[in-house]
Amino acid sequence: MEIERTEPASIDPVGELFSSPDVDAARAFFAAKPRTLTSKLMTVAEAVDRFIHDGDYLASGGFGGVRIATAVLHEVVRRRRTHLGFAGHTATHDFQILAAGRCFDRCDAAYIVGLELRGLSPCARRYMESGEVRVAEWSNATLGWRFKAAAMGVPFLPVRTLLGTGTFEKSAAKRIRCPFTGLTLAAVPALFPDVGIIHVHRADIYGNAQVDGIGIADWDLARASKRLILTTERIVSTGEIRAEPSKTLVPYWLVDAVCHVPYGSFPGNMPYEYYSDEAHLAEWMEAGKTQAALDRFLDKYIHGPREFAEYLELAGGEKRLAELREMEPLRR
Amino acid sequence: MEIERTEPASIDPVGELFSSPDVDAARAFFAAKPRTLTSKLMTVAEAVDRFIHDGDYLASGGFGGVRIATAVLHEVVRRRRTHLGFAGHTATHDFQILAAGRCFDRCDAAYIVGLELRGLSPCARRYMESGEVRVAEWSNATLGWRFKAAAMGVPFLPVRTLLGTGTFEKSAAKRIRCPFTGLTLAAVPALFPDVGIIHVHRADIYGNAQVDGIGIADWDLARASKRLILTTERIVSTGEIRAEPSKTLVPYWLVDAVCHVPYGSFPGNMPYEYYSDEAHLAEWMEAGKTQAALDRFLDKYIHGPREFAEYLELAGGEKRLAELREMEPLRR
Amino acid sequence: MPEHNRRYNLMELMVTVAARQLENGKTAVIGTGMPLAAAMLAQKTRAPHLITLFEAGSVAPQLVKLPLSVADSFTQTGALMHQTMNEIMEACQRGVVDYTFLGGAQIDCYGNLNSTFIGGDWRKPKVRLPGSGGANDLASLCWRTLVIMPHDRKHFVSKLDFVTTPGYLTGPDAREAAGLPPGTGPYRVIGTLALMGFDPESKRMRVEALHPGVTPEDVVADTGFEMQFADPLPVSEEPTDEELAILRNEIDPERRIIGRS
Amino acid sequence: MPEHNRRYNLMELMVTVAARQLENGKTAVIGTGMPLAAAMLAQKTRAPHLITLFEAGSVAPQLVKLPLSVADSFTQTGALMHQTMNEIMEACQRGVVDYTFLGGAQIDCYGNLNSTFIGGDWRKPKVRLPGSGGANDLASLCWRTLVIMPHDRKHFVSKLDFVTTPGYLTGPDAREAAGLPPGTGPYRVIGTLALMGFDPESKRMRVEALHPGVTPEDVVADTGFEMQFADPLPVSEEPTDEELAILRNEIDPERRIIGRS
Repeated sequence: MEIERTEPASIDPVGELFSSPDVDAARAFFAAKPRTLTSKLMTVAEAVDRFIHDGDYLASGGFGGVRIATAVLHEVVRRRRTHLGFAGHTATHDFQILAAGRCFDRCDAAYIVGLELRGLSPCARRYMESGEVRVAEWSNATLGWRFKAAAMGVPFLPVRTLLGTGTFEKSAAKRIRCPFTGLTLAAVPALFPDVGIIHVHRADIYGNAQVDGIGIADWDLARASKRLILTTERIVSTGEIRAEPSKTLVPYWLVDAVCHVPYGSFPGNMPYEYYSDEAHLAEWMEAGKTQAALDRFLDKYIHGPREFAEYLELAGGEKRLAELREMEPLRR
Repeated sequence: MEIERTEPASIDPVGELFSSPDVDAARAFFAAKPRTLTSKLMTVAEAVDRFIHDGDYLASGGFGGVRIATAVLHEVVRRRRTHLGFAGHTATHDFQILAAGRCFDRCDAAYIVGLELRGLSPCARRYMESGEVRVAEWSNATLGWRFKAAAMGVPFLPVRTLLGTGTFEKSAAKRIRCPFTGLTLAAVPALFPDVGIIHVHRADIYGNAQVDGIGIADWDLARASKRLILTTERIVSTGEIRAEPSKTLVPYWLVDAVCHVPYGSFPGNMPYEYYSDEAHLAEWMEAGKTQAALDRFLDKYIHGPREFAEYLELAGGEKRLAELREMEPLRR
Repeated sequence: MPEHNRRYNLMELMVTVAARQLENGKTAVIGTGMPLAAAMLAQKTRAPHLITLFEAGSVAPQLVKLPLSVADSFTQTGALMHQTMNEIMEACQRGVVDYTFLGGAQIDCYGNLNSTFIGGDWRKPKVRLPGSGGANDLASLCWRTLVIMPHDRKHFVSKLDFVTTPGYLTGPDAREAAGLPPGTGPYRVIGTLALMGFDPESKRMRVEALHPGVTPEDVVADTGFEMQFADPLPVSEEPTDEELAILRNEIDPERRIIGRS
Repeated sequence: MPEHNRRYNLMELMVTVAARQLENGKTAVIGTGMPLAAAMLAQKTRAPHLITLFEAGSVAPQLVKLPLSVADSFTQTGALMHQTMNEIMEACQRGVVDYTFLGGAQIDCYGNLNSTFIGGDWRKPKVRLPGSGGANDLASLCWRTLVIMPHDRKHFVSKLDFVTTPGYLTGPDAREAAGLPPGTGPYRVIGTLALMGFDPESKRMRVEALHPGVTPEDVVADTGFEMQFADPLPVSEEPTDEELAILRNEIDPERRIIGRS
């Protein structure tokens, strides 16, 4: 049998860089960002209106179907935001929602299109196979480290992954040599999203926010993002935050909007609160199979409801939510 | 008046690199380190005997006079360990103890000799002014980032400090150019201490350990260290660790020794437990003024006692410790 | 596909064979699905202190049920530590993680994996897949990579449509030349026909054991590259009744994994 | 040293003048001693929402008493967040921290600081000092650096024994040329004789206000480099009775800082 060798990716990366790693520009932005103690409590509609604009580069916290800011994602689709950039970092249901709305046209892809064990999202696949979306390939770690570089305020971080692969070749990383050891490393550029959206367990009205359970990439994503929208299961007093300072994800001066959205990660899992709604996610996947079905589905669940609570009602309401609470293994 | 300009540090750094940033050698070490679930409970004497050898490079957790592993430091002096390397990161009373014992002969200096508001340590000054100790200059952030580089498994991190100063010139950092932005950055090499010592609030017998309050550099220091000795206020069950997984500093497979040392940070502060003993620290500083007084002091407090509990007794015993608990503002 | 004993199905065999590759007292970053079922089976049989890590941040949980996501609540129950994804990946980069266990859409003779796209070209693929996820990182950084995949010519190909994740790249020394940490690479491939490893010299895939009832000719027929064979060539040990009982009753009572056969 | 009003001492004046440099609604990494006393006074007077950070990891505590260490329990009371030192430094590097407030053993006309050694040479110094600590980092990365120091020829020197911490280095554009973030640098120096700033063009130190009873000649006599003077040159506002009462009764009842005069 003839052996055809897989060619090594020895050429330099050709992937596009969708955002600038200019740390001095980011510093200037952060210098000007107000740090006054004011209430940032607002509706999701107001937050999206004020802080997410066509063309912005968006990053979504949590892990695709776990602790995601669904209400913000729905609002972005409802308001038909377009030409967004998107950080496809551990992106599953969040990606599917924005793909259904055709909201982004460029994407840093680490994990996209799939919903892990649940299979591939038909509507996300269709959009990504249309050729309408410019893509650069990354990996979960390298996209996470790009947030970390930004959070650290350095223009790049050296890493030991990507090297030798097609993923490297289609990324915007660079090959560098370690000045101490001579090792070949990949340099990954800082990623400063224009907007980050994160769903948290509790926050006060100023934006001091806490999360329970694993952190995924949110610590760095929150700090890398120029503007930060939080949705929260509960609004608490600042005293409650101060009582457990090791649980704090962000202090108030990093936050632009605080939106009170109980069950805000639905149909995703919210650890310690409620499990994912697999039936509703299956409905999503099914609806995505044809554009017509998807349009009806979006009309029903996203464009129809005036706010997230109406969507929850349509998707099963209190009865279903109680079941999901019951299914949550970490519930208190 | 004639103006004499301070010369810029435009030349390349000339400071010595006291440890290798060879990440592949570190990987090989970590690969071979056992990860079996076994009790690591032992006395401080046994831990020092087994894991701290003459010539090793040592890093001490906490912040000089806050949450320090005093018992291990005393044992290192008592056993007259010599030719150690030392990470002078936020080093105050820990540095003074090892300087009194003349235990190290090379030092990465970020903060040494001083005890913050309490002034300079006479015995530490005398040792550092003797010319017997080889020094490289760093800063708290760059030495912290050197631990972080090691914890991340990369041979260096790019940073934006040190540049332009004598501290840079006397460090072992290097000047590099960002491959994305062209910015001039300092590259700081990974620092893998041979041994790290950290005092924690609670640990189980396997080494799962938790800390309350600020983290200082311990998260990275614990991971950077090839061998890790913990002293702990309390031994708890593994169940207690699993009940609060966000508080865990290290899982058991990073740890080599767990030593049960109540009041182990004395005379330093242990947040949530007891405040620093300023009178005893003043006694230390006073004793350090002459070598004769220091020798008597060391004989009394370090060489005399067979174990840490005896030292605590000599330094005021339960009565004094109760007072220090009373002074602690975070006590529960 | 060859006929199998009715006592167990192919998925059950694969999970069992996979579980036996994982050692007690070692660390492993595990993906959802069959890898996780295998890790749970290993913990409940010969490797009670196999330490599982999840790329989203959970460390050494007490697993009570198969999670659907590497981030979901079922990865976090009774964990020793709740970390971040970067911290997990950095532990791998530091050399503290012994195993990782991945899937993929295509594999080649050097254990390189594709999970990015199939058909068409990268800019306009016929089938867009998730991309690397954590696979590129984990296979670059963990000491030993295990892969689990159906064995046919769609999956075992002579040339990947895209090299998402590094195996031995183009052969001996290629990983090191690219800058990947020395001493790492693919270790085992668990398929529907056989257990495979890699020749230490050529770094090419070779069958280490045939599943019961499978012949070398079956493997050759279903492989898109020239497969090598160890000599002697044992037969994979069948799942024991105990393993099957644990798998069916404790690990996957809903038959999410083992019901796919 | 010039004679002062008996209503307050020099330490009290310096702390009060320093407190007025800090703005409400801004972030500041604060060192122990006079900087911290000043930050606490600012919080209790015109800047209640001055956000204090401590390099060891505490964020926005509710300060109840002067800490003795930037890491001790008194920096951690009622904090919004308990972080690590690297995370604090990274916030500075990212550009989120407006002020830092430092001391030092020597300062030159460009605001460069020495806290490494005095006399002898680096390998065998006459007086070994702590080194940078966090000073080099904070003065490199925070937007505005404040320095507080006794004013005499021992401290205000024409040439530092060692450049531990960057001011404007050798003058205009030197920080940027070295690679330090643009727009940063020394902002105010609070001394025992005067409040000083830096000429925006030459980046050289200049007196912005003289403390009560001090003449320009006093400053010149006690400065080792050619000091510049703003025009007009106001007199530092004296501490109010309210400020003094807060300082003495609430912030430093043990007279650790204000008792040093």
